Amino acid sequence: MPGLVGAFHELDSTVNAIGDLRRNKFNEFTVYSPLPRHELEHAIEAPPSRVRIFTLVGGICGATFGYWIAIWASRYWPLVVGGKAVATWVPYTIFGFEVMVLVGSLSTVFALFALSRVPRLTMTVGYDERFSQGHFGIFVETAAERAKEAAELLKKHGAVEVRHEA
Amino acid sequence: MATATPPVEMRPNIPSATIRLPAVKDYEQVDREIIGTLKPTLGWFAALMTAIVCLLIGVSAWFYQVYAGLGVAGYHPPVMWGVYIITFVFWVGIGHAGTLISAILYLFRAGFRTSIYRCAEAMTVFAVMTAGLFPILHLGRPWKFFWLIPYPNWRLLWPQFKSPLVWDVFAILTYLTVSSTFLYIGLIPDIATLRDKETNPVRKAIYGAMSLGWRNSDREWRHFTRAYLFLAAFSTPLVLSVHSVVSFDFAMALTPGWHATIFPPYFVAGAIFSGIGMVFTIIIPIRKFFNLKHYVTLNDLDAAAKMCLFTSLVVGLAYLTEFQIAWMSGNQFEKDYFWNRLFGQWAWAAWIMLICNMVLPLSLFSQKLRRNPTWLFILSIFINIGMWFERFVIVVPSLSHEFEPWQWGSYAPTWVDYAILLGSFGWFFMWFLLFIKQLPVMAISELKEVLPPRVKTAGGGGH
Amino acid sequence: MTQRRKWTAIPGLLLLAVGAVALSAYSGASSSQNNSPVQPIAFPHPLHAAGNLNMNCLYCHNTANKSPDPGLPAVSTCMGCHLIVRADKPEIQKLAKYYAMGAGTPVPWVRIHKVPDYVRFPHMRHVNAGVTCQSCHGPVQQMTQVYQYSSLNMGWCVNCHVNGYDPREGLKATGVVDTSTTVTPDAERKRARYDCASCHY
Amino acid sequence: MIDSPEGAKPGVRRREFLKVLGVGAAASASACDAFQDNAGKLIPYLVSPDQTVPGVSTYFASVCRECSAACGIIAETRDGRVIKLEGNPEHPLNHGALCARGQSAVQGLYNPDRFRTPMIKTAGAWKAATWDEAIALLSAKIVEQKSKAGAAVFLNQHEGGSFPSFLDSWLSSMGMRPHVSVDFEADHAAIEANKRSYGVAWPELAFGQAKLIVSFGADFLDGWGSSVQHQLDFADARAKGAAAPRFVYIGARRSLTGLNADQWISCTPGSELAIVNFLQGRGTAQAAATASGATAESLTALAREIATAKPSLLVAGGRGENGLDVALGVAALNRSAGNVGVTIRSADAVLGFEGISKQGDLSAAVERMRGGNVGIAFVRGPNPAYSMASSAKFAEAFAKVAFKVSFSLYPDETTEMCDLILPDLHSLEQWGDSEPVKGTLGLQQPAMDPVYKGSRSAADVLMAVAKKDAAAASRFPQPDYRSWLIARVPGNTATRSTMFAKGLGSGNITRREMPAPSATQSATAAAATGDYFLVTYPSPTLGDGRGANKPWLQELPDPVTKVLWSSWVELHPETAAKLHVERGDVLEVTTSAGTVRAPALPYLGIRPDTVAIALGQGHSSPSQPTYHDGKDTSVQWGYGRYSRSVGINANALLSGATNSGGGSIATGKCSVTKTAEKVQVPTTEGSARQHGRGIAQAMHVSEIGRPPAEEVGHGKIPGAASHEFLPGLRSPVAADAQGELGAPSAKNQGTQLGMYDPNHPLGMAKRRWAMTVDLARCTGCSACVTACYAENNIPTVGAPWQNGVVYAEKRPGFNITRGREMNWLRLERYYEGADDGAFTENFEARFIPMMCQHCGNAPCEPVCPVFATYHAPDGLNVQVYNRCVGTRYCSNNCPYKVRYFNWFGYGEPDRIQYAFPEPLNWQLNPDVTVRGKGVMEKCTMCVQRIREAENRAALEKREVAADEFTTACAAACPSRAIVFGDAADESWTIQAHIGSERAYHVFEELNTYTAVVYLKKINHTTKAAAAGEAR
Repeated sequence: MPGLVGAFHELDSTVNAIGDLRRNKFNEFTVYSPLPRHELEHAIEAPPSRVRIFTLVGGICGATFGYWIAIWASRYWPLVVGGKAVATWVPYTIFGFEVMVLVGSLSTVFALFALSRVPRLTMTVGYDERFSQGHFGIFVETAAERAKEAAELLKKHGAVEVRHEA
Repeated sequence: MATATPPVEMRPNIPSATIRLPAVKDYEQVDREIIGTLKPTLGWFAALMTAIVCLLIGVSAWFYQVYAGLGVAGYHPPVMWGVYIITFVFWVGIGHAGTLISAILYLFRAGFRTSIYRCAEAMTVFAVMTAGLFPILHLGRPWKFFWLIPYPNWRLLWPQFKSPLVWDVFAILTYLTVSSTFLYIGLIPDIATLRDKETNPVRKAIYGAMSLGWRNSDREWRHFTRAYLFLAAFSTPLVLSVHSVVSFDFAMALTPGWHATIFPPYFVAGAIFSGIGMVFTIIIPIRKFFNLKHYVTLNDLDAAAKMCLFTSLVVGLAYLTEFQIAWMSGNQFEKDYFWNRLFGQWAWAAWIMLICNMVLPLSLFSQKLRRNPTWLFILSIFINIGMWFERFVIVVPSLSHEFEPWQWGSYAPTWVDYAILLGSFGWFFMWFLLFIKQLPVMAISELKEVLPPRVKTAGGGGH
Repeated sequence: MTQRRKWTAIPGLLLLAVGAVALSAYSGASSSQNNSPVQPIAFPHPLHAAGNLNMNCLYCHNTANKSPDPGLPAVSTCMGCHLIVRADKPEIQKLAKYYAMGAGTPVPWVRIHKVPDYVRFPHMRHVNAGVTCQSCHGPVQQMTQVYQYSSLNMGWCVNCHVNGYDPREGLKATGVVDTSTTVTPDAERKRARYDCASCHY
Repeated sequence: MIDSPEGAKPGVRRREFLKVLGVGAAASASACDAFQDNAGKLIPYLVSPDQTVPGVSTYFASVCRECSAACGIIAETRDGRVIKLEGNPEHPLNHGALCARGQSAVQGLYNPDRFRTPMIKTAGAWKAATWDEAIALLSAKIVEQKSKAGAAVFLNQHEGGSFPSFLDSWLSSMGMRPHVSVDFEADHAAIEANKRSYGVAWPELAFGQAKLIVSFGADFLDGWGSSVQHQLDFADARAKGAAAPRFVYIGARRSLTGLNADQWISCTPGSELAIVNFLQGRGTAQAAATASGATAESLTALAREIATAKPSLLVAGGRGENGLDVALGVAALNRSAGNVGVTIRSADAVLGFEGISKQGDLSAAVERMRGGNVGIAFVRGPNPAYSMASSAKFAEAFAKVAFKVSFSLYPDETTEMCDLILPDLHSLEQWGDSEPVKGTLGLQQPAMDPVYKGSRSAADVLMAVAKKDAAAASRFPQPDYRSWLIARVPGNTATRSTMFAKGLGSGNITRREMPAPSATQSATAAAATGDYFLVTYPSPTLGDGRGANKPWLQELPDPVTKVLWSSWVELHPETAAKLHVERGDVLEVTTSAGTVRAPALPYLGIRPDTVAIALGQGHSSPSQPTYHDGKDTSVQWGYGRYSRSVGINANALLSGATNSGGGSIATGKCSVTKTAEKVQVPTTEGSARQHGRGIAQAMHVSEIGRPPAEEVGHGKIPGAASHEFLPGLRSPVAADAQGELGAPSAKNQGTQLGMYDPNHPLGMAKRRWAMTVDLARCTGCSACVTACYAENNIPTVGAPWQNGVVYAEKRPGFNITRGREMNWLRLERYYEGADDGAFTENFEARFIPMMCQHCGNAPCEPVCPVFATYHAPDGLNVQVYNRCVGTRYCSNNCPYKVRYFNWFGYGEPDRIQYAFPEPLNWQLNPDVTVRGKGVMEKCTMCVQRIREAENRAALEKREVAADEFTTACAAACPSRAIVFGDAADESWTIQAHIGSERAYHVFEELNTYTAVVYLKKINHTTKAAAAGEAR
């Protein structure tokens, strides 16, 4: 879908531009920024990230697996060592914990990748290298007929450059 | 049509980061200066070569040991563990400070963390990589090490999950995985920056692949901040757990001098202490040679030095407590052993440990010294030595002086032990040196967070 | 959007890799299984152990029921018959040659079934327990050239020790036809010690 | 020149079979090489030999020839190879026990340095020869020397039985004079005194009958006479508790025997006579005290004790100048005390000591040789060039002989000087006989075909030579010595066949009539000078040096000093302080006869005015002065690779003078100077003190039967046995060592516990193997240690070439100085008393064999990451070599430190550290895995014997019977101190011991529930001594 991208120099103007866009029913847009800024998040009013659910589930699975493998393997061939019980839950807590951390954090990473769609093979439209350095950017996906209006809007808020993306 | 947008407060992103980087003006400067450090220099190259040579020495010594048998090392029953286990614990310990700084301080929003955490974190990963080698190369039959990993096999046998060594396997592997993931995730946005500033197409492609096509989009940042937070939250307990588990290797045995409940906290404190020592050893030269003094400010060093002092006090307390416990235990074996530690065969090692780890760090009570990089560097070297000897004092004297007087013995490492010890440093610094010239030694995006953002008009708003 | 499909490619590959690793974990078969070296004398087991001769294994491997070591027939045992029988056949003449050179070398048979040196396998315990030779060595009576029938790896041993040896299966292995499809009751299965020190010392 | 060992007589072809299969299965067996030699060859018999089932042991009864006593042995052979020696239970002397030296005979048999073929020296160079050449040469020389035949010398290692008379008749047939029957270990003075006083060379000493034992420097536990017999009887006596005899030892140095005494009366060497005189009522105690350096009180007390305690047993060793007088005096004391016939029985004398030639005869022969009119000399067995006092100048005299023939098996010093070597067969390969006691015949029969076809029985060779000469031939009609011998054996074929089976028969051997003893030289002792007394003594492990080429004996710590692979100079700590000498400082000891340099070793049990050096080490060769490098395949002169250049030869210090008893004098005066050099003395000793840890516990005889006084506070000994429970044997047949889950009442039985359930159908947990060690019996002789090496394929690691490859220091015992000895069963020797190192007679030595305790709560088990060590249902703590990855954590966590690690590939033939160079590996026990590099190993309680017994029982469709078998250490123990058995079955003997009031566990407070129970030593110290001595 075609659209246009505006590069901003200042944070506040970006924020204002976002606000204006949404008020003018431009809802299909992506904001680029070299660093995470709460101002932007507030302006966009995006739903909270769902990463935490993955983390929780991963953690729980991990803990269970940790305990399970230790206990199951011990009982699989019950050999007595040092007169201790064959399956002892106290030391096995270590496995519960370690595997919880392992699987939990890995699933968090997986969530991050899955939700934010990385790794991706191609650079997408509407991105500009400046956005990883000093500039903020807004990519508005819009039909050709409203493109002009959007461009106006971005410029008004002091976009240093507005470019049309095919 | 005037618009009523909420005024944007122009403060740095990290609330508690009251400290500022006065000498750093804007985002572009950060990019310029940090990425500027990546240009290889002759000195760097020389250092790298030295590291690799050390590594090769260690590797060849190890091959020789595998061929001829563990007897070529200085083992002297009953001292069945020696330099390798000592060095293992030493490196694991080093790792901890990195995670502490990058994870715990992140949760606490400690500002001085920003400039040093990337180095510290890399140090963690490489230290754990180094430590991970030792349990394998101290084995009598290293080619069988995989028997410690639970996997289905046709012997129908599994590891013995009650053994602290298996706990180690899990702890170390988890720690390695999580900390390296943590490091990499934090790196992604910076690699994206490198990618975008890079002109050489090949390097650009590599950076592109490594950045996984990161775009700094709002959606990415939204999940990123979350994920990073949770990873930090996961790493935090690891800092405490990993070295506790390592300490179980000793605490779970009934050897006099090992069999003590104080070990886990004592080891964790020691680990962080040694880690911070190593951070100084690394960061101080970097800020000097990379001209990053205005990023790693004296305030930062001061703050880190305070942590160092604190952990040193904890460790010192632990030392004294051990003696007090032995003294009051009424357990003859313990008493004999601790007497032997201080005044016996191994007194020299014990005193090195006490002086380097307990006495010298007390100097950090003086703010002047805390803000004196040269002193911090010298001190950090002493701390590294002292902490190595702490592990020596734990491992060797205990084993050489156990229950059975008839089997009391001595211990003297051979050139093989020393070569492999040297090799471990070569291995560590090889990775670290490679790191600092390929990837930014400071978190670009986070440094930007410390800076006040550029704004059109104070109070904001359109016109 | 197009990006999404492109994006899913990489995780997909990762999953495949994991699957491959998991599979390879189960590849435990022993390297020596089925190896079938050529023997100095092409001794035809089918001729002796089956057919109208149908000799008992213990006739030649005569210590299998009283020693850990099954024993090999002394060359004199062979010559007991072959002084006369088939004395003209080339293989027999080879044998005769070995026998003839009195101080000379006995037949250097190539070893096929060998457990590692740290494993004790007392043949007599198994034979006297009624385990048929074929249950481990396979249908030797049909092998023109003997090969290693079982994997001889530890899991293979332990399976029988723990789950028990089924006499009827053992008989089937010897070639006895057993058409009944009923499973052997658990009580009839012969179990053995599965304590490590029963074999490793 | 060394051809691959093989060669069986035509007919029985055992060797081919086992050479391949046997070595393939045993030698290359190691925990590491899993399927590596999969393509081994299987070699069948050509003609299957009688009575041999492959894989099953065959036993041959025979006679031990390691010392003159000639105990009975049973050789266990597997597939035609001897793999283990044990005592013959029916033999009147050793009743089934066997000392360390006897055990090691197999390493003499399989010694890699044995001669493979006859060898002829031409122009100073040795070259291998065929037997025909050799025998032709010999008979030629004999003819050539006919004129001087009368002067010919034949030196034969003394042995009882028929051979001496055979030899004499051969010699006479050649017109030569009777042979000299040499035994350098024999105590000639004692023998002479015995002959004069009791009419026999060696009466039976009935320690069991005595109420008091007094030894005047007679070390009857370390090789003096028939020591196994002595030890059996002595241990029985001492085990009687309250009724046991007190034992007083008089001498300048506490030998192993001395350390077993309750009281030590120290006197200067040679002054025993003064004491004896006083005891006989001649002279006052004071006079005796001043003369001997002992205290008058102790002497008067002794006199009183001898007077009251009847019967007593007084024995005297006569190695001093006045040895004979001492021995005669003591004999007189015995007679007056009425001991003769009661505790000293001439009736069942040990006949092995009859017919030993006097030292005088030997010196006479040497002088004849020096005279230069000896044309031909033979040596069979003895090694005078090494064993004679250097001032006897044997070498130069021997060199004067025109033609010298050696029948030695090994390249020893004397043989190196000879012109012709006719390698004899080892005693385990050839026929012979002995008469241990009157009326009993011991048959020595070959247990296997000769290891090298190149060696031949000396007797057969002599007969072959005789047959070349018509006159002599008529005297030897028989084809070979065997038939000559059998012809003499009384009885018919039936009795003989039983005799072959048991190795024993009844009958007498007509002994050779001894030639008239030649007049003993007047002691050529130069006036003894020097400020210290010197005592030399034959090493309890190496004897007069014969043992030095056997790695087991080199690796066996000296029972007293615990030094191995080395020589040392014993001196008292006080003396050491005076000379500013520390352990390891090399001392130069000089006498009028010569000088030696050896490291100092402070030892509590020696008078401050005396230094002592053990004989047996210091074999050397002019042609090969340095250590063997582990690879050289040429002849290893200097008595073989294991002994050459190790330590020093103390014979260099002796005057060569003989005492009136006809024995060479082993004492004298010397001067000691410190040199700058310092070396590390290889020893297995860490700290010689218990530090109050109650490892080796003892109780005073007066405490027997009294409930142990409740010690409180600091008096409490850690590990003092509590008698609330059956010690250590709450069988850990379940998930907890206390065995609750194992009890029949236990819940969830057979579910999660599986094999640990005592009611499990397979009954794996039915038994609880355990062991008791009675410290009242243990004398510290260390026979068990060698037995363990022999049974379990334990590598010896002390050889100079056996340490690392690159940095390594080629020094004997280097690995030992690094604490890497592999003794699964070690004998610890702790001192009690004399803490300040000042000289005192009142210190005690406690010996305790320490092996894996097979704990119920084993600390080693839970730390192993791979189940390489775990608890077997039958109570064993199992070490699975092939599962071990070598973390060594188990050893760190073992309080008893009884786990040993393979630092090098001691079991891997292709490595320089290989401990069993061909053909030593023929001895390897096929039932025990040879451990490879990098794995942990330890005492298994001879699990292979347990399995073998179970297999046998299963074969015979029965249960294992009580006391049906035992471990190697228990079987060998000449004190019968070790008892092995099933603690879960009342019918086993061990039950009785476990219940003893003396029972305790080492480190019981660690809650390890060991399966090894020790019984406290019993001290018979007098109150006075007890006061001075720490508990």
